[in-house]
Amino acid sequence: MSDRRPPVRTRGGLLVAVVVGLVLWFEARTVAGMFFGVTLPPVPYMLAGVVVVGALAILADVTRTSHSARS
Amino acid sequence: MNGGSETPVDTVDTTDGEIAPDAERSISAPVTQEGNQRSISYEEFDPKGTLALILAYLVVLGVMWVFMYFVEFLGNELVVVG
Amino acid sequence: MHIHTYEKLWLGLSLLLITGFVATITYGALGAGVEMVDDSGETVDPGALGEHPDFADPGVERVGPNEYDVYVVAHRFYFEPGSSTQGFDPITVPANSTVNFYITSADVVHGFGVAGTNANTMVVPGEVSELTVEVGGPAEYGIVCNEYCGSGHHTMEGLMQVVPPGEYNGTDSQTARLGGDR
Amino acid sequence: MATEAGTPTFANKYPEEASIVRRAFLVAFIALGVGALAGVIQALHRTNILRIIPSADYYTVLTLHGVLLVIVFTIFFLVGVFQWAITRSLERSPPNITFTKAWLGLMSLGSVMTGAAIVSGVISEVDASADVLFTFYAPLQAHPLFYAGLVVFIVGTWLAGVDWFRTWLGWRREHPDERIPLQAFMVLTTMIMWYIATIGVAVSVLFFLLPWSLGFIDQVNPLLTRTLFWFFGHPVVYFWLLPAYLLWYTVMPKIAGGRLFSDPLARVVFVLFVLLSTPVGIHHQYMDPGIAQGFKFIAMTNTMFLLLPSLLTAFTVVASIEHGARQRGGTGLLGWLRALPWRDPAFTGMALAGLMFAAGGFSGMVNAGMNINYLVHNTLWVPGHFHLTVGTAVALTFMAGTYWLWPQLTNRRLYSRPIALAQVVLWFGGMALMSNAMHVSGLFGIPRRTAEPQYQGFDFATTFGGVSELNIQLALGGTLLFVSTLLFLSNLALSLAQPTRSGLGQQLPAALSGPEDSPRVLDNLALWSGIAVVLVVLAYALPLGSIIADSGLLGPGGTAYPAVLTPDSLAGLQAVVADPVVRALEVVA
Repeated sequence: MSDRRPPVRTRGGLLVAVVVGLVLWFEARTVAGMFFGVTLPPVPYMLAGVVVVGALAILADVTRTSHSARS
Repeated sequence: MNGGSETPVDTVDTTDGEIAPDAERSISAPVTQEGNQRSISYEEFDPKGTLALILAYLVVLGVMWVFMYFVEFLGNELVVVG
Repeated sequence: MHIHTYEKLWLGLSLLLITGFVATITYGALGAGVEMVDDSGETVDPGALGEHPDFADPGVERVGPNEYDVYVVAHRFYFEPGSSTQGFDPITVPANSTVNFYITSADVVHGFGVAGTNANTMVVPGEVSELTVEVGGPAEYGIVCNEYCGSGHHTMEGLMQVVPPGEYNGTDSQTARLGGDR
Repeated sequence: MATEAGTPTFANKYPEEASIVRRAFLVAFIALGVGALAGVIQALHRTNILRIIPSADYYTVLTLHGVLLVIVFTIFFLVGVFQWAITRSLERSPPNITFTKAWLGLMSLGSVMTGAAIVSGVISEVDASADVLFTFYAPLQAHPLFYAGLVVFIVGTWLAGVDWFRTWLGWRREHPDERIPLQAFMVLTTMIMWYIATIGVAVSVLFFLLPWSLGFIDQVNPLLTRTLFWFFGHPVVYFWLLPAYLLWYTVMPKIAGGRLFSDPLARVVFVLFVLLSTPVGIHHQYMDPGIAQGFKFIAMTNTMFLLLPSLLTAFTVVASIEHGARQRGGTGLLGWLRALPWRDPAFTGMALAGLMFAAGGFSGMVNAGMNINYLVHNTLWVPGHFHLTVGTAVALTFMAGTYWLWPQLTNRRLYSRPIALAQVVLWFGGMALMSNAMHVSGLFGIPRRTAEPQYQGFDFATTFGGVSELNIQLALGGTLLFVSTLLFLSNLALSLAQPTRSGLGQQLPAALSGPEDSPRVLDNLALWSGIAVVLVVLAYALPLGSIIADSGLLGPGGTAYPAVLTPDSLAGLQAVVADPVVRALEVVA
């Protein structure tokens, strides 16, 4: 019954990349705070992270799909 | 295994070194997942990416250690002397 | 034994890292002079602290020109002295002095941590934890019991005040008054 | 070989053994669910976000969380994985399956006894409690049922080891000249470590704590029983970790599309764990009075050398994955990372677990550093550390491994692979939040194991952010982890309703550099056991001797808290403890 769905291209790999990227972004804030004593406001900082990591993810997705379309 | 010739060839799990390029897909992998494209032997494989990653890890460890020990710990209040 | 060159390199670097860690700790012990809480303290009967010369009436006393002994008994769920929110004196010492803590427990295992500082020790019944610290300028620190000691563990707190030397009016020990070196 | 119908599964080849593994996993997952519920209650309680229990009961919940997750969940999962690994790698059934069922039964009985003693702490009608946390430091005293259950449980694990050693001895008679297959080697070395490690807790419980809780002796030496606990308490963390290493070394390369880089180094790593896991326990007692600084320093150097097998593992496992990525077409110095099967929850779960272990490794190095322990001892830093190690490297690897193993144990596909992927990623994100908050809070001096770290007389000083922000991080992370656990458990439960099908079996590829590249002495288990025992004696004889000389075998005095035992509850004890034991023995016979 696992064959009940037609194979669809999923973006699970991209999800993993986005979450790992966000976690690294988040830890960078801790490094800034502990190493350099800079307190970055959490909510705007994380929103900026979502924008940056999201943009990178979209870029990566576009290059991947255009690449596979060519091949 | 001391001498491959002693290994019975008809048993399932002892087919050393003969993994086909299209090796069996993981049972938990999505059905659309691409298979292997080639087979790389021990001789032709240098894990240079691994070396790069692990050297980066080593640098991070060193920097973090120095920070934790000399700044956070030895720079902390109430110096313990005995 | 067959090992890849990169892996040999990593093995060497790992050993170097480990040696570096051990060297840092050794520097901390010998160079920076950080000594561990150890077995130098006496053993006491936790049920008979009332008969102990120092723990029967614990507190701060001056034992040298700029050196103070602090005897603390940890109980479920207060420090005597220390737990100022429960009617005991806070631990008060003058600034820029050497403070020797002698801490024991009247009942179970406790912790004694001066919050946010390096002064931190286990308090085990029957054992006396000896901990010497150099205090800096005037400040106020919280003290927490940082080892679980029972259902009221989270209420077990204390206060340590580092006051300007002029404001300190504690007791001197007999030996200090006689100019002795305890 | 794989045919059109696919490879037969473990369940096809060894139906009785597969049933044992499934049962062990079932107990593990029940413990995981209850333990995770306790965890989210704590995360919300101590941060003062939501308090649904009185603070005095926090410690009962904490005891439950600790014991269920690091004893029941991890060790039941371990016996399941090890039973699978020894059977498949030796291609051999246990000598007597009834014996196998008996040790699993004993372990279950012990867990129920200990669990009952803990839970009775919040039931006011029952005159018993075990609010002693996972470390049960005397003179805090639990109901005898707590200690007795622990004994029964550990005896069960000892018999499991006997079972696996007998299986191996049978195999060796038929294959006298062959190297021990890698998975069997890992199982056997781990069990040698476990036998040595459990001596400490067995002596502590059987000779001191259990007789004391039953009223046969009046007092115990708190420092001695504490030291004996940590004799066991550090190697037990490798008992959690080594099944995860087994999966990383033998299953993860396959899932990544590659092969294990080096079988010889895998063997070296496990031998190092046998040798060095136990003579390090005193590093949990850096802040203890009554132990000389020299002994602490020896424990510290041993601990630092124990980093070596984990650092070697990092290289070997990542190299095996890189091999897979390059076979899958990956190129470049780091570009191969993109060629990895990130949509496979089993792979991603294990990879993220490994990534977090790298971070947890760092905080572990700090914990190991003797005098820097003044900074972090008993602060929230420490739970921050072990939620990265046992709470992620181990737990997430177990969950990811389950996604790969479960179909082979049940002949049913996983209900949903995308949910599984979301689950492992959620765990990673939740743990990043929670453990980051815990580490930072610890550096600000906020203590662990505390229901209300909000004090009346002072506030914690923070150098950045603030306590309330850290609390939000911690609570949010804990909630995400709980949701992740629920996703895992419900995905598995729904998988049980999938139709059975054939051909779900999987083979494990041989290593790139096989056992023939290593000296045979690595397989000399008696030699390594002997050296390990000598090292333990060297590390522990003098500290234990000096503790006994200073404060006596039974301590300098003091009483038990709380004294739970009344004549009535002693009579009740016989009904609760003795009868199930008799019944269990009847089952065995």
